[in-house]
Amino acid sequence: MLLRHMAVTAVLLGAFAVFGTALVALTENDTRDLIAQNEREALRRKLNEVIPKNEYDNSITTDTVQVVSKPLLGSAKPITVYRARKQGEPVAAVITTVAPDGYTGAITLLVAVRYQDEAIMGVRVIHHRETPGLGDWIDSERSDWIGHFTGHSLSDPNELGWRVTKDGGIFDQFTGATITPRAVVKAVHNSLKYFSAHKDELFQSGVAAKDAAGVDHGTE
Amino acid sequence: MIIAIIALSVLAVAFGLTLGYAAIRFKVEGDPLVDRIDALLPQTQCGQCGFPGCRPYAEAIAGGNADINQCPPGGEATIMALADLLDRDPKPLNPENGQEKSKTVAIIDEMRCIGCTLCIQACPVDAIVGAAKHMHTVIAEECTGCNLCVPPCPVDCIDMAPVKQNILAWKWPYPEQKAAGRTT
Amino acid sequence: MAQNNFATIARDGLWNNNPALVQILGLCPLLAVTNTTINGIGLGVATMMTLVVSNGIISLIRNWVTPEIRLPVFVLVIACIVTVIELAMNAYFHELYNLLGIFIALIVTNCNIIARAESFASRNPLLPALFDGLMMGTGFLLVLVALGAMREMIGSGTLFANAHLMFGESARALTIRLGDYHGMLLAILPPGAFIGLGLLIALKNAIDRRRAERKAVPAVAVAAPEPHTA
Amino acid sequence: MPLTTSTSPHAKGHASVTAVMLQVLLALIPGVAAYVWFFGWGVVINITIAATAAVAAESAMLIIRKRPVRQYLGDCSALVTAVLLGMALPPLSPWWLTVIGVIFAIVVAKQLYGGLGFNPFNPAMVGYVVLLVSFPVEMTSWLPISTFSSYDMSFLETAAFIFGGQLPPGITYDALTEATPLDTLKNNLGQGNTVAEIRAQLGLDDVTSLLLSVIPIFGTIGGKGWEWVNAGFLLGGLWLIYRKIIGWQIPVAMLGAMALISGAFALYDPGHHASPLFHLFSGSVMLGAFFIATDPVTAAASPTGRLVYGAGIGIFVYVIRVWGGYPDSIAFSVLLMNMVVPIIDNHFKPRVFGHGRK
Amino acid sequence: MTEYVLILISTILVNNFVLTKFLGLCPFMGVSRKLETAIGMGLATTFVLTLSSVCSYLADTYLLAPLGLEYLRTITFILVIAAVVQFTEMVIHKTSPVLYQVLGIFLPLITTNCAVLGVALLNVKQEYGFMESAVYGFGASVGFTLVLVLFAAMRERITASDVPLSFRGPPIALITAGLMALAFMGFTGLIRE
Amino acid sequence: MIGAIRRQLWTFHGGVHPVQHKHVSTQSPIRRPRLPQRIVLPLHQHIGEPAEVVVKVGDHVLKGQMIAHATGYVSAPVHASTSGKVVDIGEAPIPHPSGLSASCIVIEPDGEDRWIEHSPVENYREIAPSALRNIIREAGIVGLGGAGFPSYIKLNPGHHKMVKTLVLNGVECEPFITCDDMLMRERADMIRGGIEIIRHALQAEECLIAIEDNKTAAFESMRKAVAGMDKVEVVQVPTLYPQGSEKQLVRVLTGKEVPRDGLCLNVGVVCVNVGTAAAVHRAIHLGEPLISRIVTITGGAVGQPCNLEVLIGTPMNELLSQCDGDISRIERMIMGGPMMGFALHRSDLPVIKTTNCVLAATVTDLPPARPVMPCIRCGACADACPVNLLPQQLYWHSKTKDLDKVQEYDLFDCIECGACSYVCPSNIPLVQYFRYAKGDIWTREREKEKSELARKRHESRQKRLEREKAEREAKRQQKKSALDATGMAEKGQEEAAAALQRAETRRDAALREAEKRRGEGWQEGTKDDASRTRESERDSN
Ligand SMILES: Cc1cc2nc3c(=O)[nH]c(=O)nc-3n(C[C@H](O)[C@H](O)[C@H](O)COP(=O)(O)O)c2cc1C
Ligand SMILES: Cc1cc2nc3c(=O)[nH]c(=O)nc-3n(C[C@H](O)[C@H](O)[C@H](O)COP(=O)(O)O)c2cc1C
Ligand SMILES: Cc1cc2nc3c(=O)[nH]c(=O)nc-3n(C[C@H](O)[C@H](O)[C@H](O)COP(=O)(O)O)c2cc1C
Ligand SMILES: Cc1cc2nc3c(=O)[nH]c(=O)nc-3n(C[C@H](O)[C@H](O)[C@H](O)CO)c2cc1C
Ligand code: SF4
Ligand code: SF4
Ligand code: SF4
Ligand code: SF4
Ligand code: FES
Repeated sequence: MLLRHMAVTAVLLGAFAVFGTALVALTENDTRDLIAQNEREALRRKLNEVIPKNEYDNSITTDTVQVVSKPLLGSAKPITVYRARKQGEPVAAVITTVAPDGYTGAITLLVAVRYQDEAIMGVRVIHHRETPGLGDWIDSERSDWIGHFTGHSLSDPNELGWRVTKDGGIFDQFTGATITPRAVVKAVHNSLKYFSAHKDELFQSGVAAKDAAGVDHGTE
Repeated sequence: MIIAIIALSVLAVAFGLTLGYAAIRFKVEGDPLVDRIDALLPQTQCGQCGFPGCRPYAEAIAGGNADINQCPPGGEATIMALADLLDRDPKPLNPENGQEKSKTVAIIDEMRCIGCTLCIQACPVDAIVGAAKHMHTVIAEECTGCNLCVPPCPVDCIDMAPVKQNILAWKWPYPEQKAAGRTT
Repeated sequence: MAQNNFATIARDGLWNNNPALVQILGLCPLLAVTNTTINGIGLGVATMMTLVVSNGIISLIRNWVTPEIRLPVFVLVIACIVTVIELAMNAYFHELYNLLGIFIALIVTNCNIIARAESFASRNPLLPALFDGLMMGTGFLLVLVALGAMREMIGSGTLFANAHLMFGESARALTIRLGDYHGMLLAILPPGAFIGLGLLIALKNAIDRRRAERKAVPAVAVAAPEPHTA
Repeated sequence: MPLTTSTSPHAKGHASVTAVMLQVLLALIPGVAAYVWFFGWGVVINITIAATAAVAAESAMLIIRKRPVRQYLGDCSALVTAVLLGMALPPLSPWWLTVIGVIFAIVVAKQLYGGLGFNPFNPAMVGYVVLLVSFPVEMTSWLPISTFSSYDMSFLETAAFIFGGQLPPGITYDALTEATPLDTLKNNLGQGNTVAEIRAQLGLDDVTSLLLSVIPIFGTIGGKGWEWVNAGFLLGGLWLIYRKIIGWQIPVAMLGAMALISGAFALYDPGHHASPLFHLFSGSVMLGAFFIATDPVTAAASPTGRLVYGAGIGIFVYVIRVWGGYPDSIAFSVLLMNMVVPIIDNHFKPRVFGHGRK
Repeated sequence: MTEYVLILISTILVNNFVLTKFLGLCPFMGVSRKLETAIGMGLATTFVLTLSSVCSYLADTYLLAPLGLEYLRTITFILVIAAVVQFTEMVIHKTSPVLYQVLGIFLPLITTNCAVLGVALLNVKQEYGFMESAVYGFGASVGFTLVLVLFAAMRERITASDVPLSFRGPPIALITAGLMALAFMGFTGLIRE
Repeated sequence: MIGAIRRQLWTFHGGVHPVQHKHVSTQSPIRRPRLPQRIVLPLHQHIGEPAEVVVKVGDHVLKGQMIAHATGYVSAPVHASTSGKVVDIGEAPIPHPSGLSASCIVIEPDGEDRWIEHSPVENYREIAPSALRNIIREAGIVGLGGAGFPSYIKLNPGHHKMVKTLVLNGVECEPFITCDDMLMRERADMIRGGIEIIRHALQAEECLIAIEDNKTAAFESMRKAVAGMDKVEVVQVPTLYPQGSEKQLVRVLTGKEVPRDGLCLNVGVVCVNVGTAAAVHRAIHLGEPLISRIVTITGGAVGQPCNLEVLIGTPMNELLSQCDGDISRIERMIMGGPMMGFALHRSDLPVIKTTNCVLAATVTDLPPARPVMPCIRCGACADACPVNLLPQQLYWHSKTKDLDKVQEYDLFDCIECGACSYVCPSNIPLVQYFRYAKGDIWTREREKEKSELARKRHESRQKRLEREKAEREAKRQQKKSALDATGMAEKGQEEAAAALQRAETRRDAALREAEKRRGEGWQEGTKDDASRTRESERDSN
């Protein structure tokens, strides 16, 4: 009795599982490529916000390298750098850097730096938890503040200029919120420093290297 | 895809086996809930709830086939107790079932009673005594005031009288709030 | 309990027994995604589709399942449907899918769906079951939209922001800005969700009471829901 | 000839709700006076706007709910709510900010629960927090104290700003406002400065440095006039305790808890933790301890329960101030402990006469 | 060790599952009329949630990931959860009839608690390891229990209040939950990730 | 106080200081009023079982004759308070908060006021305490401090319990009341006599006589009276309401707390009222049963407030008119004090054994209740409660009729002293809520028992019906087989079918009937007032 009952329930449940899974698996089969493509597209759209489409011709979403630099990139975890090339020549690197000292936590940024003159091509915030209405003006959907970085480089302005106005720099803070912009400015500045120090290594595809500062390069 | 199906069906079969086992092994007999609900009902056995007595109503509530607001003799107090037991929101007494009234007790006009025993058959708690062709009496302490004996009486000799107020049973009323200070 | 009267089913789903306003089920997605109207519509439609399909399937299989595996089977069925919908959304509305996050997967545990399966679909034939799913789903969707619109307008001063995620680029024009108003952030923050839904339900109660009073005018005023705290 | 009946006791003391509320308002006067002295007319205007809005909102709700307006308005509890909220807002808040806050406090936090006596959350603090999360910009811009400010606004100028958003010519909003001492402390600690450096940066104003020579503890502890405001509220609070309007348990437990924790941390690492005196005399601590945490409706009922409740508020204030995202947190702490009140009430009952001693 | 403490504080206070993440709301609203039942529900959920968080982590890492079947997560997780619930019920039934009396009726409800599936899915999303998943699940359920119990106690008090008729019951409960969420916003920034 | 060593006193939590109003009724000595036209003697003037009538209508009775005897352990007899004719035995209005009537014996005085033969005890020290107690019982003595508990029970410490202290309660903490005060001033020697007897009965080591410090005359008089007695001390206690409550008083005097559900006896104390002691003296030394007591007649509506020695059963309005009372000015008429007394529904009710005061209050004495506001949880009530309860929580839960919760907050420890209501700024009738809740709990317990009984009877009836049915079935089977045997099965089957048919129609009819009744019968009942008020409240919401 017990065994029979167990068998019946097991078979019933198993049957439903088989049918259900088959259905799901079929759907997955059909949508797999589309989803992968969607994901690539989405990433590319994001990247294109900081680096115009026509500037590069490589498969930027797959031409990546993972690096670690706690002091300059704000995170102890590996950080992805997307490499843009045109006809094989390095054009720019897009660094997913982290500003660890936002008001309510870390802010994740995309910083595109041109290879040639080490100037910024664009910056976007991709993740933040700053106070809505106060710190979230860094979001490009809320204001174009983040666009002001474009064109600046390590030398323009100089070291002292890479601050918010309140601290004597050239970047505005927002009314009632200084900490957030301060964190972002610092993170962008640091990304520039990182790029300038490692730009060649970054573009040596497939080469894993370790430098004195504990920077750990490696392809994915 | 085959892997997917195999993986999941294995999981499901294993699960089904356990459940089948559990279902037999841990069968719960009876429903203790019914007893607990029944204990909260006034046991008037009047049938106003739409069920033939309190216990059937309790079973209906436990089975999800009746709401908790159908017992007029129990009134607000019973509804609240049920809501509390079943963790539901209390609601007002369903007017279709009747209204909460003050307690009554049956009184047989002994002059008119013809001793037909119809009321004895109707009384759910055997609160009426008397032999055939002899006058009947209601044992007041045992009468629940359910009214079931009234309709069968062929000579209309049964009256429902309100339970008499006396000093020993008197209790302080719920404070009425002066209109202005009503805090409801 | 089987009511095969379609009008009743419709009235129940849309108003009298509305899943969100009366049964207070499926709250997680309801509150989590309604900071914009479009999110609400997206999740509402997904939920509705799941409800219809799951009600249908469960009504079909209702005579085969033994009681002890009823719940697991229902859950399994629902999970499969949701996964299919999830994959489809990921494929065709990718950005919306990303915005709604885990709440699409969580349709599986949307208490509405299992509740309808338990209390209606497993006791009724296919057609009423499908219709019930549709109506309950619509009722839920309407509340999602109402709450989403309310929160979005008060909270960020827009309506139908991100419409393009659902209806394509041409729909960008749908987005409405309420002038200079920048919004009272509370509405799009978690507390605003709870309070907003509370106000919606209160509004429904008030309407119901008003109607009941009208109906009851000639007779003695019939009991409006009187709490036990007389 | 039937006589009128009533239930015992037939005699009645003289206490009334109105009298209680009026005494609370009276006790606020020293604090408010200090506030106006240091922060200008904005405070008065805020309170006036708040009071008007509160009376209007309360009357409207009472009419909708068909309650006797005169009687309930006469209890003056709405005024207390309004005054406390009006005082908690930055002195240059635009009028609509105050109005929205008051409406939220009276309508949602109080009347939807049934009005006086039924609200589980402190209405004024609900109003304040709603504003804080909804309009962070407006809510975080404080005036420096008038003696320290670059520009002293007159009554009319203040009113013009509050009602019309017009600043006196040549003055910018940013120049008028600045972070509160708590804010400054928090931000600077975040940047790695030590307490001593920050205090040097805060500086002393004329009045306080004068007084500093007389009463040595004042002037540098809470920063720029704040300690005077706090001292005013402390005075009013002590009077309330003396009048038995409030019990001593909540203020003592709250201030005690804050002093203990901040003392421990200040001893452990004085470089990065401000002294207990700073914590007790900055922000709205005294207002909170004597007037807000003690709101009888939303506080715990029993004496021991009140000790727990007060201590809870003190702990939350310190934790959020030091590690949280908000520079001051009386409002949040009070609301958080309001949530715990029913549980506290269930667990802390006084020992009833004749019951075994625990 | 610190990271576990941080996860705990984060899940219990800062990112409370119910009040900021919107998970597990139906039981939060449905089983909070009475304090005792709320405590029972909280205990049951804590147990199941922690266990299923771990189990679904195991299923994901050792079954789905190696086979490349990530898309079956939802289905697998819900099956695992159902199994865990059933298993818990069996164990409790066998070992402690008293506890079963208290928790028994709540167990089936937990299967459809979003929080349980939510934890499993969030573990994957946040790439948590074994211990982290366990702590995350535990913290989440403690956070759930905490607010559930506080909420139930408040609701008991509110039932006695003179709430306007249209607001009686769910509306005022939701508003109360909203004000609780508001109070919990005070914890914002306590943990900086 | 001169020379007296100040005794250490303890305190209890809370308490209030209501305005006293005592001096007005202590200006003149105790008087005797005129013999009334009618004497109404309720059978139930005490705690416990009502007494049982032993006379008939038309009987002539003498003053002090027992006319109703005690039934059961906790009960007390009733005596005729004057000589005359029994004219009625039946329901009559009595002083009770309900305003209801109860069984009474009505006597028409013959004007002679002739005593039954007195049989005083010559030397009480020579008779056994139990015999002494029996005399006290037969004399109908109950506590005169307010509760009316038969005193002889209190004088029986039981086998194991030792009584260390006898406390004489002369505290009289209620405003307006001065009957004990006057008694102590004028009849201290009677109290002394009572003390001796009670001490003897209890074998108590010491005796403390507690008097509040606002009654200095009584204090001095008592000190003089007990001077020279061994281990008897008159103790002055600070004025504080409700210090007269025995548990609080025992705490103040001895520092001991009577445990919950316990009696003073548990801490070795017995507490009696000074009036009770005087009554004991009279019973033993003079052989007079309890037929009169001292009653304070006071209040703004009384021209000459005073204390009267009143025959039990005298209508109160007659007393008022003898003190220049103006009934038309009475706003509320209260038996007892303004804190614990209850309002009377009419002015012609008889004085009973527990009537210590008739307060004919005008609007200025007791202003009408102010409108009730919501509780602001200010805790003033908890601060005032002498039992250290949380009245605000008790109120909250009694208001919602959460009977389990009120008991968790120790409702039954409340002594209904009214201190909480007195201080409440919101004018909430707290005590009434507590009384209501207590009554509700008792009623529900009674109902529970009743419904349990009904269930049992229903079940046994159900079983009986089933058994009968089974028996009938068995009989039918028997018959059938008998028929079968004789080849008449067909007819039997027909018969059975017909019977079944009949049964079915009957059942259908019954069901229809039930249906019909549900449709109409139940709704015609008139709505009672409670539901009507509830509805009107609903409307205005
Ligand atoms: C509720 C609240 C939220 C805040 N959120 C932020 C924020 O998101 N970003 C930020 O930079 N500062 C935030 N702040 C900090 C203050 O506004 C702080 O005073 C400011 O950043 C530094 O002040 P300053 O601009 O006067 O130097 C917040 C403060 C409060 C009270
Ligand atoms: C049910 C009941 C039983 C009592 N039993 C005794 C007893 O056995 N012995 C005794 O000395 N007093 C007994 N008492 C008397 C009480 O101690 C007390 O004196 C009396 O109730 C009047 O006190 P009060 O006016 O403070 O309420 C009893 C009282 C009640 C109500
Ligand atoms: C609140 C309260 C106040 C009381 N005040 C007095 C009082 O002032 N004088 C008094 O004799 N008894 C007073 N009693 C009654 C005493 O508790 C106690 O029953 C009485 O002294 C016992 O004596 P008896 O049995 O001789 O009446 C009071 C009781 C209560 C509950
Ligand atoms: C000592 C005391 C403190 C009070 N504090 C507050 C307060 O902090 N916030 C508030 O809205 N009302 C306060 N009130 C007023 C009133 O109690 C409050 O509005 C109630 O919560 C309304 O039900 C206070 C009243 C008193 C007597
Ligand atoms: S209405 Fe109530 S009392 Fe009557 S039978 Fe039904 S449950 Fe019993
Ligand atoms: S006597 Fe009549 S009213 Fe009373 S229980 Fe029996 S049937 Fe019901
Ligand atoms: S004194 Fe009155 S208002 Fe104050 S807590 Fe007690 S019951 Fe409430
Ligand atoms: S009546 Fe009861 S609750 Fe009120 S003070 Fe007296 S003992 Fe305490
Ligand atoms: S929808 Fe989340 S628990 Fe119901």
